[in-house]
Amino acid sequence: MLKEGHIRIPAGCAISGIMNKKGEVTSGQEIIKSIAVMHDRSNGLGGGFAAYGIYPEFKNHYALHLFFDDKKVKQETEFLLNKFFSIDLAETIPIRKINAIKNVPLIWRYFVKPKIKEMALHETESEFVVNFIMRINSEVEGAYVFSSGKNMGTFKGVGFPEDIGEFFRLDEYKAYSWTAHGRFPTNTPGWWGGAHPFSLLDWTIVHNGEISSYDANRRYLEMYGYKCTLQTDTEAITYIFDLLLRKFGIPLESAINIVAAPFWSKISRMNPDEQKLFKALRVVFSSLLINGPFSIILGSKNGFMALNDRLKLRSLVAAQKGDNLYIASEESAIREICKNPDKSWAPKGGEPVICLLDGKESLYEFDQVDENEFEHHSVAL
Amino acid sequence: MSINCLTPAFLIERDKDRCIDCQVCVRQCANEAHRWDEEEQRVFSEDANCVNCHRCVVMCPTKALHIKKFPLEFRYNANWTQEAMRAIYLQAETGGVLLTGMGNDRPYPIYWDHMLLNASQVTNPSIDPLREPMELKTYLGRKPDFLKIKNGKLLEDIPPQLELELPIMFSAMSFGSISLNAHKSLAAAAKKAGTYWNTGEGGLHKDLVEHGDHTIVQVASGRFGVDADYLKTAAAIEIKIGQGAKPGIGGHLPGEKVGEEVSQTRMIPLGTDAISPAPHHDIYSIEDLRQLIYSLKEATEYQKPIFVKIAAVHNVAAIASGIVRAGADVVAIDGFRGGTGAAPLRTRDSVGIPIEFALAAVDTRLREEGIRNKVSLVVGGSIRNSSDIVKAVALGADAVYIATSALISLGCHMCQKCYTGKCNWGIATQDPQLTKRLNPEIGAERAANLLKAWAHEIEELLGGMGINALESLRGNRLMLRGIGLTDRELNILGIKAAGE
Amino acid sequence: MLVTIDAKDIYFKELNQQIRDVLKTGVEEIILNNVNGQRYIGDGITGTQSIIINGTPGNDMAAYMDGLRLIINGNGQDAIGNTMNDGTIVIYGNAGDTLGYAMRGGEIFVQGNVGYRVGIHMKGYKEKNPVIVVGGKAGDFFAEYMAGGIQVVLGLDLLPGESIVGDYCGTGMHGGVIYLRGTVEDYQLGKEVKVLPVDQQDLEFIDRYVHNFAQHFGKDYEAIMSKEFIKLVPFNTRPYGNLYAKY
Amino acid sequence: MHYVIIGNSAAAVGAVEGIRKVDKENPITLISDEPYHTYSRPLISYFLAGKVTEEKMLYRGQDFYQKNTVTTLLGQKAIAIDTDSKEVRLENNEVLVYDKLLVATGGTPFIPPMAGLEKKNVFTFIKKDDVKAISKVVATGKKAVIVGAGLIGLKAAEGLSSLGVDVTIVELANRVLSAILDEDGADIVRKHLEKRGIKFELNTSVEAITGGEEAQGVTLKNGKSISADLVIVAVGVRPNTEVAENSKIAVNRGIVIDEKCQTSIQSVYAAGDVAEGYDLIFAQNRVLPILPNAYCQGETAGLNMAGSESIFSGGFAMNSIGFYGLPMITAGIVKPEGNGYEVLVELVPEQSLYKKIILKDNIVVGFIYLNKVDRAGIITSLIREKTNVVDFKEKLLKDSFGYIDLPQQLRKSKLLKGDSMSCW
Amino acid sequence: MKRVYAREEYCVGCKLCEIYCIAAHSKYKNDLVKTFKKEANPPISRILVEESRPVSFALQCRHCEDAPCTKACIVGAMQKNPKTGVVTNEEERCVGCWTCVLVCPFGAITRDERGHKVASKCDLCSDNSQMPACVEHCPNRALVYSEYVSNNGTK
Repeated sequence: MLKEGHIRIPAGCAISGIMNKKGEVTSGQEIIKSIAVMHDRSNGLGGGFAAYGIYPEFKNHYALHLFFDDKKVKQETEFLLNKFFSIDLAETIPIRKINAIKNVPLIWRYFVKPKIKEMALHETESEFVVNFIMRINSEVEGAYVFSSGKNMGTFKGVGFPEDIGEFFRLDEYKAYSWTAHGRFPTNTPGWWGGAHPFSLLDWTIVHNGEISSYDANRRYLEMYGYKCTLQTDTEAITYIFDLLLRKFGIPLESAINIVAAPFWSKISRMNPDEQKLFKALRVVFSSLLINGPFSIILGSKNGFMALNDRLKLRSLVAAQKGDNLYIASEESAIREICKNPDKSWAPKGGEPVICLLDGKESLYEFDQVDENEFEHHSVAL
Repeated sequence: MSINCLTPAFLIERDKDRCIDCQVCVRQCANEAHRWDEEEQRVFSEDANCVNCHRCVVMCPTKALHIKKFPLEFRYNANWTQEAMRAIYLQAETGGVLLTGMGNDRPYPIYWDHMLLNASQVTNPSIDPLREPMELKTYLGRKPDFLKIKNGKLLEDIPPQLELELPIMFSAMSFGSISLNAHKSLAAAAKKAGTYWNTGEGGLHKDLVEHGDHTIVQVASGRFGVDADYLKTAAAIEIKIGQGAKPGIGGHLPGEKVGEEVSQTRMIPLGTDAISPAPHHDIYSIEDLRQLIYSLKEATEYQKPIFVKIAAVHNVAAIASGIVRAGADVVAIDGFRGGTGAAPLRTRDSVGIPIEFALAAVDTRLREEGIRNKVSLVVGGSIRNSSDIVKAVALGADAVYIATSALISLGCHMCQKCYTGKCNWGIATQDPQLTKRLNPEIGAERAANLLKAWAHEIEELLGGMGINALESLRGNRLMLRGIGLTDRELNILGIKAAGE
Repeated sequence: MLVTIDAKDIYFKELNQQIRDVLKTGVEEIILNNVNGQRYIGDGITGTQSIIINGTPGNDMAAYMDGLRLIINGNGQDAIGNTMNDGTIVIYGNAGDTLGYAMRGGEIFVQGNVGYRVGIHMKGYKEKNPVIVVGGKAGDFFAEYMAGGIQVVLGLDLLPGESIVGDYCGTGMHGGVIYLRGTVEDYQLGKEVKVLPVDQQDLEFIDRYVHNFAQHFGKDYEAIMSKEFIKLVPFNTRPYGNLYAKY
Repeated sequence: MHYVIIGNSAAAVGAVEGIRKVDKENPITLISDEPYHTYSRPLISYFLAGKVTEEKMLYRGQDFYQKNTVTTLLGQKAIAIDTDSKEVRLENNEVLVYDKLLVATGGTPFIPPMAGLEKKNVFTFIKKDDVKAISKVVATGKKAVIVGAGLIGLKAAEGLSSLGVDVTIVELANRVLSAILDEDGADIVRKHLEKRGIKFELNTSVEAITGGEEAQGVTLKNGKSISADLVIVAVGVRPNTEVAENSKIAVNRGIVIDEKCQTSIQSVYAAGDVAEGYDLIFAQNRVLPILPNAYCQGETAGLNMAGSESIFSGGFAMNSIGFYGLPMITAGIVKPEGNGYEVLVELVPEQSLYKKIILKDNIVVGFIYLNKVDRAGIITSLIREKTNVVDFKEKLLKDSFGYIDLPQQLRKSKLLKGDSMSCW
Repeated sequence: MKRVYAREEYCVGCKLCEIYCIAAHSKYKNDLVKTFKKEANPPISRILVEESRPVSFALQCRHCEDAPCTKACIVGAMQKNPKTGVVTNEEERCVGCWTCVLVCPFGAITRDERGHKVASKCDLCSDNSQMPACVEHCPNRALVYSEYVSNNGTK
């Protein structure tokens, strides 16, 4: 049986997210309860969580979470890790044994810092880390980096999400932002690495739906050095946002207007300045339109953004109570943990719900982009 | 006078029970394949003159006419076929290069027919294009790598773009090779459908200046009709390097077709031969192309996209890459099945490569070089229907050029005798008795209908794939699967086999 | 007779079995407390009893339902009244997407807003004439493919600049009628739909349902009726008659 | 408003139709000395030959006057007009007061002086009653002399001849149809008729009608005598101006009318054979006793009587006639006299074919089409519109001459009625 | 009124208009084969294609506003229908005097001498159909059946 990376696997899903604007942390219990309500939206072949703010003691380290098929691969990977990073802590990720969770791989985490001498000229630190991850994930058979940000982590595996949450003892972590995913893949045995959230550096994405534009998106991304090794929509969507926000320095709202572009008919009704911008966004980044049904929560250390496709082919509900913002595929998933929100609403197709930590202006704080960089078509990751 | 070994190609059968001797056939056949016999008071056929253009068959009010292949058996010979022998008879007779019209008619594989499209089932919804928004809008032109945006404003304009309501344009056919009414039909249809037509290298007739905003004007080696007004009137300019039917060959419009209107439009004296050299004599190398591209951009103040059209030849991917780097906004590639008014038979049938491969190779190559998004890619060369177009876009094309199918929509029956100037359908002729057979109102309606119908079909196919904007199909090769192809062919096309 | 069921942490399968069992005993009214996310409540049930739901019922509530009366004290989720045949649903809150999909009969009253594709492919058949009345606003693709029945959107408590329906309203509509208490821009309408003023017969109908609505939700009938309604109907019942060329 | 029309033929009918285009209300009274519903005068020869029934001679349907609310006083003759008191006096002394009056009394036979005119079986040939009278005496084998080889005479001859009557025609001129044909044309027609047994005495005239109470023959000025059972005097017609003669209405040869067909007296109009209207070719007023002219004048008069300004720019001589299957159409000047004319001719006597077109200053002023008459109306219209034909003069005689031969612009303006069409 | 207008730019000289006119007025209405093969004396065409290559166009009665034929007709057989504007010849009454031929400025009236002599002319197929046969079968829309609108907008 082929797993993610060997074949493209579409999936239906449930998503949920909770965040506190003030950065106050809560345990994973709530998010587990929330995603559990939507049990029937997944089929036991994938569940996962992303949590921000969980490693305050290592907040300047990259927290790499890895699956290994066996010890030999682990050794091979650690050899490479050691070559490019200084490892300040390596440990197994604590788990609880649960009957429902089977075929557990070796699950390790490493708190690391890049070795500057190994970095290529012009290579930024983040690029260096990404390149390393790409290399492990595409070249080292049996090893998979599934989380790589700072002071955050993703936890995922094959099983229903509520079981995965218990398995990873998420009740023992405290985070200011949680997202969760229950997966309903249609033709996979379920591979731990293929579960969601998908994560790259600080980015995490949980995603519901299957996109029709996948290969158009992928082939565009590949021009910019991304390797879509998992062949999942979630991976491609992550890279799209990484490319637009981090590498191109496109403002978040414009990035949203690229992936969930307004229809031309709507653009034609805009004022001239807007029209010019929106036309340019669609014309230049036409290959990054995400077509087909999706609802996503894109998480970063600064907050998260929930978004629907422009036809709203997937459901998405949001609610707010005090400093907490809630997002879920179904309202009941919110009500389960917040009985009486101050307000609740269904965002429109293409209309983002953005929740940022107080004082933050964007999901991503990017380094100044070298404007000439792309003129030479030599974007290397 | 010696024996002429050429026997008639076609046999005209007249059903006597149906023929009412109305002589419509006689009046309609420019080849004089029908004749009225005053003495017998009835119509007779001259089979030898028949080119099988079907004009008489279509016009016959009682459908009394049938045309068959002339039933003359040659001794079976898999090698020396009738066709091979006829060619020799003709050349023995005349000592001439075999001339033919329209596209390659050899039974080469048609790769479009070896690709199948995807459709959504369950995991994502197909879309009903009749009710849900469906966008075929396409912009052709050079794209920057990224945009500078500040405070919700675009800081730099993007280069000029052609806006197409659907990814289909009419490709270049000159006034001279086709009639003014054919040009009028295509221009009006392009305007109606929100797309573009292409003058070819014969200039822009004064009556069509009003359609300038839907016109791509061509600058070819003969530079016919090219002046500053011509360039400024157009929506875009195309430098023609080559065409699929005759890569590496120039063109030649015989003087007898250079009447008053053609002469004015081409800006050449009445009755002179209009010769297009094989190459542009100011382009002997890629850097010269850049020079021409920029001279045109300068002349039009960088307001118009510059197309460069090449024939699909063996190293087309590398050439296309060079063209992108030379500054073209749009690269147009014409496959070896592309049509022509007149081409040497052996060139037409043996030079070039299929557009499917050329497109796949160019798209892949440009992506490998990271420059695919800089340009738009337009392909042509026997696009026969809307699924060819969908497949082309999935392989990586931004839009397609159609010409043969456009002419068929105007009535062409593919008799392949365009070069005789006796086109009974009023298309490939300048004879006023014949050109009026193409009423441009009807022509425009028919060509626009074709585009409309194809647009609907494209929308249906897109909807089936769960895609509501054409751009999400572009280069989306996952939507294609090959059938009956070798691994090598699948590899070149960059697609998987059906069932994978 | 009245039975109360606490639905807390009961899986939908069990809950719905309980409901069916209780109804068979001749109970006229069931109160479901602490409902949250349980799907399929009332699905496929024929009867005239009432179910009062406290909480947030899950998707596909009242699918194929034939006659029950459902009162929801809370918001509804997606696909309520899917292919419903008869009965009444009163929602004291908002409802999600595809409310009343292919609904053939019965009535749905929603106090607040409804999501995308509401009343999609709703149809009338013989004496059946389904009705949806929405107090607030509707999302995009409202009444898409609508083939019959009646939908009323009241647009109460709209914020300034807010539109009573979204874009593509009535796209593909080929039957039935929509009444809007307010106006729409042309671009919001599907190409198959035209706007007409309401006539006396329309007003009588609107009057009846606004009355019911006001009664259900304790709204001021006069205030609602004081604003003008428009009517949306399809241009014809065969919008795509000329689309195909028979090959 | 009361309209009164004296007369009951083409001009009168034209007037009724003209009035009713504008005024559907006010009464019309029509007076005719003939006791018949309106019938077509030119059909009398057909009637004589039995080719049409009396019913089929009607110029308009039986209900015509009823539908147009016209009061008819048939068989009553108007004898005087008082233009001051606006009165018409009838033979029975009744007086009709009119607001608008049309005199459309037509023509009356011109009878040259000859002895014996008073005898029985001497007829004229312009009215239905003439035919009825003639019919009583004709039978196969009878002999007739017709005086005059003009249109009426020849038509009468054809009619009689077809009934088996032996016909001789006496004509003062050197040819038949001298008013509408030249010698070449007349020759063809005469020969054509002679083949059918009709005999001619040209260049002579009748000196006397011989016989007792009944005519038995004629003696000619050339000394010949011809026996005959009946004599028809068909020399011509002159305007029947009798009713206007003692009024203030100006009468020349006919009643003089202007382009609105009004006479010298306001409110009094005249039309048809009685009137002297404008001739386009001769550029002067002339009596044009032809039916199309009568109708058009009548209609114009009617329109003006009812208050709608209408102008009839004039007519000219034109005739379409045929004898024994030999059709001919002529118009305008057929035998030009004087300078400045150009004549185009195609003559094939053995085929009875003759085409002659007369031009002056590159404008067609007349033509003769004998045998091949198709599309003659195009030439007629060139005359009417005074079209300069210099560009296509050489094509005029072509058998296929048509609009294709006109310059494109002229053709289009005629065929498309202007250059801006809604449909293209 | 609606008339048939010929656009010579698009007339291909096929004469199908004549052929269909004949069939439309034959006793085998619209059946071409029977009209031409069975009818001993098929009707004559009421539309005429004039041709001088490359120019050609079809011409038939213009149904003039002030139709001279109706005024010249000696028997009153030629009438313009006040409602439809169609000029028709009541063939029963027509005596074949050809006065209409004399006055028709378009030469659009032909002599039908097959039996009882009658003037034959276009009747716009008003008995048969909505669309005159010539227009319906013109393969190049060189014949159009439409209202004429003059420069000042009058019909």
